[in-house]
Amino acid sequence: MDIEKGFSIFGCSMLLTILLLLAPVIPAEDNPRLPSGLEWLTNDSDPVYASPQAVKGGTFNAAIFHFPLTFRVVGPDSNSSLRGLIQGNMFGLVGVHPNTDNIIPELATHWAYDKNGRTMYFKLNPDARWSDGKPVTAEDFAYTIDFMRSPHIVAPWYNDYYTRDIEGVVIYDDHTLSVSTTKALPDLYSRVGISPTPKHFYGDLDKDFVRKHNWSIVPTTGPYVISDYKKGKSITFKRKKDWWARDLKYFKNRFNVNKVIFTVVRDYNIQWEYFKKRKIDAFGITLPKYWHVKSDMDLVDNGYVHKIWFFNDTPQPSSGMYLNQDKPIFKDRNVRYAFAHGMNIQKVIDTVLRNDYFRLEHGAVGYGEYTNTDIRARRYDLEKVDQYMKASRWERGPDGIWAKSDLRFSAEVTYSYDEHTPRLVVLKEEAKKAGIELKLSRLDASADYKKVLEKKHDVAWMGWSTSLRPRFWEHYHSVNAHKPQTNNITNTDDPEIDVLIDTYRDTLDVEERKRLAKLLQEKIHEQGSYVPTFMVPYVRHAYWRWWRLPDVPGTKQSESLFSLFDSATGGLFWYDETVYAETRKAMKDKKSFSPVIQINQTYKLKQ
Amino acid sequence: MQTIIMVINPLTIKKFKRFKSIKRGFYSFLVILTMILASFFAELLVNNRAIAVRYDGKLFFPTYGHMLPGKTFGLSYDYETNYRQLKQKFDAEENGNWVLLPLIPYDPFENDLPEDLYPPHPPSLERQHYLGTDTSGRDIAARLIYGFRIAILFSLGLLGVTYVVGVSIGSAMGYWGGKFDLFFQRIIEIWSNVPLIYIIIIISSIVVPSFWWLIAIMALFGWMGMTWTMRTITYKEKTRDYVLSARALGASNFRIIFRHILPNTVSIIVTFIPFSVSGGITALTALDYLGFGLPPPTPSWGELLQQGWANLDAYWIVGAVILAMTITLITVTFVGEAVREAFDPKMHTIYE
Amino acid sequence: MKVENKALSPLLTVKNLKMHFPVRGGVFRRLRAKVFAVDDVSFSVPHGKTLGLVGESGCGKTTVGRCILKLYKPTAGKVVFNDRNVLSLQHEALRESRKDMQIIFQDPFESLNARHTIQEILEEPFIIHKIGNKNQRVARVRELLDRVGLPRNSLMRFPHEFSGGQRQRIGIARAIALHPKLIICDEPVSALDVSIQSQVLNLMLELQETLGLTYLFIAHDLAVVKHISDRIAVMYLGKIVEMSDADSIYEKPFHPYTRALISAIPIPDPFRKADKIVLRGDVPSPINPPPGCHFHTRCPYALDRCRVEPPGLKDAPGTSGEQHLVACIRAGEI
Amino acid sequence: MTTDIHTGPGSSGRNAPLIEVRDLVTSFSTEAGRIKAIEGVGFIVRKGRILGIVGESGCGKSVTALSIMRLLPKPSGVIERGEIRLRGQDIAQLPVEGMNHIRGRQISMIFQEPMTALNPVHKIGRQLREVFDIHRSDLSKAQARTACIELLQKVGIPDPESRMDEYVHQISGGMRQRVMIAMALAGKPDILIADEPTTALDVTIQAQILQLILDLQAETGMAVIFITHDLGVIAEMCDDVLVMYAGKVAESASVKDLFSTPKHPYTQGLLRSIPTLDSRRKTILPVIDGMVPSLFDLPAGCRFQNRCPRAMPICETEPPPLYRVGSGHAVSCYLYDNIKDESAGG
Repeated sequence: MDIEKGFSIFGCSMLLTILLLLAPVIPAEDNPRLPSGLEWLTNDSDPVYASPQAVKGGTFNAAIFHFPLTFRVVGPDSNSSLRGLIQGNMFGLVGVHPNTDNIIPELATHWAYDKNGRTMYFKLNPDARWSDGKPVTAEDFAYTIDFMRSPHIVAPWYNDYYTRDIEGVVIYDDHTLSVSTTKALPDLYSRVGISPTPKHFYGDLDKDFVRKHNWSIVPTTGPYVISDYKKGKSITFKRKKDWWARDLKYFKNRFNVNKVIFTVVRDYNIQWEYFKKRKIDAFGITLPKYWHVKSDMDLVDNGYVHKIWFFNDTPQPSSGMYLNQDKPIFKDRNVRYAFAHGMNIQKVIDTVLRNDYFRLEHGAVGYGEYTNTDIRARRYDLEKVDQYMKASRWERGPDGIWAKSDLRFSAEVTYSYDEHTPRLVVLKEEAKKAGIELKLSRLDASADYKKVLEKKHDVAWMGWSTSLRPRFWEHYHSVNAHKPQTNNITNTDDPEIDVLIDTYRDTLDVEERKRLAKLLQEKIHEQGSYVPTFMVPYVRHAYWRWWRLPDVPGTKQSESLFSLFDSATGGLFWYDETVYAETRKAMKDKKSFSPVIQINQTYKLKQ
Repeated sequence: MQTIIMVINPLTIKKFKRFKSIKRGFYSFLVILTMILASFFAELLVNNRAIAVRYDGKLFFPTYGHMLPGKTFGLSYDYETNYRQLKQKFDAEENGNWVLLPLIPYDPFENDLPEDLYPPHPPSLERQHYLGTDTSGRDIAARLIYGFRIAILFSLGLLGVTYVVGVSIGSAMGYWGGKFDLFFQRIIEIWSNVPLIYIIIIISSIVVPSFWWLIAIMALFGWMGMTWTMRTITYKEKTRDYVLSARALGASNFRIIFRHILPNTVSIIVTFIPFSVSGGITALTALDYLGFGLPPPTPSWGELLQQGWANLDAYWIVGAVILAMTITLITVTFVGEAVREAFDPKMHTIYE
Repeated sequence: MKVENKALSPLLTVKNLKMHFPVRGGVFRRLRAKVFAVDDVSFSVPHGKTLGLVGESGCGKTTVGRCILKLYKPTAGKVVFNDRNVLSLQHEALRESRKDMQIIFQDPFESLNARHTIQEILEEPFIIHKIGNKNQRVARVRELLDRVGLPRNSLMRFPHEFSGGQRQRIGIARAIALHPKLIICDEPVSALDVSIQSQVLNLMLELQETLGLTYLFIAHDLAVVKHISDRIAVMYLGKIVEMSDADSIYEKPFHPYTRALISAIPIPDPFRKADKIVLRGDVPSPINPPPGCHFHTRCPYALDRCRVEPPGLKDAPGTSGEQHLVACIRAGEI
Repeated sequence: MTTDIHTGPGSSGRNAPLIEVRDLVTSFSTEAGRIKAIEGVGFIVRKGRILGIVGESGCGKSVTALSIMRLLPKPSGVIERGEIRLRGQDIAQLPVEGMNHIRGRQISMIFQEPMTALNPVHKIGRQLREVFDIHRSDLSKAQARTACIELLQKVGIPDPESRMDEYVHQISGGMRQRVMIAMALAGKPDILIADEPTTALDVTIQAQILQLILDLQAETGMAVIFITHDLGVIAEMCDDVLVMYAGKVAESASVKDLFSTPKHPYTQGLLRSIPTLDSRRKTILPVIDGMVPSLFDLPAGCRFQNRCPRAMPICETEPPPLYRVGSGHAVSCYLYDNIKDESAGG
């Protein structure tokens, strides 16, 4: 999963089809020798987060919006919602514990670091099997490199990544291998913890690959495999009865459901109706409208359907208002601070957002030890606005808006989602009280993005997606300032920040990186070019009561409590047959249970 | 007798009288006229600024002037006075100060978001949201009225531009004919086939269309109708003897077009106006509804309609817009029918 | 008569006037055919006299009138007015010349702009030619009203408030506003009621006398034309077929068409039911006029020669000096 | 007030009137209120006779015709009063369905402007056949076509077969009028109303059409009501004349009586003012001064009083009745008040 994130980090730009010299995979009979003095590591001491009460059984019904155009996970048309599900069942060498962030075993039982900082050695679990019963060997990892570099898969981005970033795989024996990147990187395991590809299944690739494997059911290493599908209608995944990892420490009591059926339902509202009719077993109701209004129904009052609000602790998108410091009014730090104090984010949360969203304090929340928890976003404070503006010798004009010579404190806010208009109109009216005029400019999403990347905005209302670790170079380094098509949309250009960013990027020392990340967050806060807005650090579900969750129903990283296949956070829930029978009977008899609306704050961020 | 007396052609007077006698159309005209005039003074009817404030013996009229900060009236803040609160305060104090608020004491942009209540709020007499609020807590009545003003100005502006262009090109085509006519005929045929909605979608994805932008775009693709009509009328008029006699007197082309032909086409053009107006309103509403119209937070019927559909439980949103649209379009149509009947009565005679 | 004619040099001379209208069609307006509306017409009108131009609809008489004013641009020929060729005049000179030539139209409703008051209508000639200030213009307009016998309170009224006869008076007033020398009268009374026709004819005669006007009087009603004209030209399909003094053309018409025309006039006298010459068939289309004598298709006396040989306009038998011209090869025999 | 126009000495007894109009009043609503376009019009038409109605525009001659045909524009035109007796049956208030049986079969009408009276999008043959379909549904398709061709031949259209397939705009004005006449005659009507049928035509064509109507009348023996403003046409065509002025009958007489001894000052003035080929050129014509009064603003007494050279005080107050001044000759003028016993006001 981390690799997936890694992909999306780089997925944003560049690259031509560079099909390069295939790095030669060293033949097995001439096995190289492992370097001596390797320190083999494993992790069997972190806490288990699955429930010991969990039992196997039941069928889980879920919905997808579209039937995929192919079952392939690479190549044309493979970017569907199903890809995530199939890849969930493609385990990597190692995983990350969702609560401790430590490396835990997946297909590898042990791992070791090379001194060069770009190679890791792995010992494979000898029990690991493909779903067709074939053992997983080091060959399958070497094959991943061949596969991903092949022009026949028609996936230029993978071709490039596996050539430019991954140097190669070295096989030492059937169950020992090493994976190297082309340069030393922090969080190396996230790059080299690759998944195997079943060589015995694909064989030699040819031009027909794309067509031939459109509907191939590829063997998996994870707990489930596709057992059946009706094109355009549904896909069924079946649990492997004797899955090789079922009794391993971190996988025990997980992935309990026998069968998962994904039915195509093209509309969210209709999916909700399906849920109410028991055709879907659990439903995400994070949206305020669903949590507060739509799920305010008899099924919940009668206790047939339970509701849960689970706070997680995942990296939060850095949504907010990005001030373009190349614009005259925002060159002055006081004005930027005043702007931040003029934004009544809390009022938006309290009213339009029904108090469901949380104030985002800065741009790197949810990154665990990389997050500086001392920073507080600037609150709506008219006195401070006054103070800062007067410090810079601005005065309120006849319309109440601050002005200074030919400048007027008026900024155009560009945004692209219609649903955000109600939030912005509240901000706009409140800003008026602070003497700031906001002009709203809603653009089509791509036009908005283009305008912002061309640095033509005053204030960009947007958010950057999350990554494994906080990132600063793209957004705050001066090399990316004052020029189009870079992500430094605040045009931050500060020598001190530059130095910090460079060091943060270069060092491989984890502790140093954590320190620098926190320091950078502070410096950026001081810069005042970004007004953080909201975060949604939780998930909310409605589910039929015969579905059971562990006492702590999810992990820090859980983005869904009914995640099915995710190797780190998925498959924690189980089916309770007794409760099912009891509920069905009660429904028939029109008896009700006491309603259950659970709020779990185990991982709620301290505010 | 040297004074130039404006003489209105009694034929025109007759037409107006005839129009007046068509009761349904005439009353609709009065209704729509009142609505338009009222909307022009909407600031006095619908506003969060008070019409008048008496404070410490002085009178204030905040409606059209500069912003008056709260401190003006002894309040603690620097931003614009909240007159509703001021009124409550003065009423409570009973020391001779008073505030006169407009009928609907809300601005179309103002979010009225009381604690513990989430918008949209249903209609409430107590809070003076007579038609409720929208999803951002803005008063629907206020937005309807200001939205109406914008829609009517938009459609009048659009009408002005399309008519000026259409009448000029059309009468030139009809008057000069020949290659000029032929050229523009082909241009119009090609131009008419450009799908307007796509153009607007494309343009509005590049720029935020402002009021004049939108008029310009709509006019750019909307002038052809009037051009055809004008071409035909001019073609007919220019061969009439009064035009020939003006030419025989030595009148210039300019004089013939502006003194003779155009005034004679007015009564025909007039019959198109009401329908153009309602067309303009509908067009703007449709564009706003689709999100390609005027940028938020401009008060707009289309945007309200869109909110209404998205929140059908908040029946008052969709109800208010549909009611407003119905009243406006029906009255304008009645006016249009009456104008047509008054200006072109031939159409209404049948033989047994 | 002869002496008079020679003493006076003609005010207007039309020589070999031709007007061929193109007929266009299709998307690109290609030339499809030509309408031979006026085909080689010559005549002259002396100062102070009236030439009547008669013929049936489509014979080209109206076109002749409009060509003289250069409202149409003739294909060929000359229009010499006051010793200048009108057709070669451009812009200002043309505008200037229009002061001296005016036109009265058939339909008094059509020829007055319904949106203008009588004052505006009558003032317009002065405005166009920048004559006088507002006061002077108003004074002139009132004079005009007096002259054509309209009440002075007509100034602020509009054309539709007047009867047909009064409207025609307004048209006449406008025509004489600039003291023209020549007025083209294009069927000025044919749209009027019988009892009004004579009023207008009287007015025109009176004006001719007092103002020394020269008329080209275009009409289809022979009785009316005869009443007002000194000389009469009969047109048929774009050509003049006979031209003579008003009296002699009625007394002794040479051309069979003229004879038929005269005979066809209904006479308001039930006791004089003369034998009528009823012509066969219709007037052929001017787009494709018959060869030879245009009239041969309807002529009861047509010979084979008539079908091929266009007869020239020549002195009628027994006349000379262009007193009585006729275009018929059998002029003397029939 | 009805004027019995005798169809000549000795014929009145055995020849019953085909159509008899009595005291007809037709009004129109305008913005300025209702006006009476005709008031108290009455006449009789007998078989085989041609009645001319003459008068200036607005005198009510066309309204009279339209009233008889019941083709007044709705809803503004209404027959307010009076009788229109067709062979004794009053059709003044007959329902539309009833009129449909009368129109075209018993009374037909031709109009001034054949171009507008014919449908420009249909072929001539089709329009003619339609008339047969309405009135002679017993005919087969082929028979109808033959009948059409015969009819066209009868009205003097050369090469009728090919004309059947032409459109209105392809034929000349005279031919159009012939087609109109053919259509009017298709139902073999007893009465033909011709409303200024030659006004739009050239003199030589007018002569043809007038001759045609006379020939057809002689052949079929139908009665004709001929409306015109041209006294010359009246003199040539008609047996009897009705002179109308401002919505009322001024004088009615046989053609010969009217032209030889016009009684009404209006008739007299009219006859004098027309220039004829015999009148002296370039002389001032005797005229009737002034204008026809507006129907909106009619004088109280005689409607001609403001133009009448012989007006008397009584003319200003009382509308004159119709006085009989000779056999079949009546006039509405006080000058003839002394011949009281011959008053035809009954």
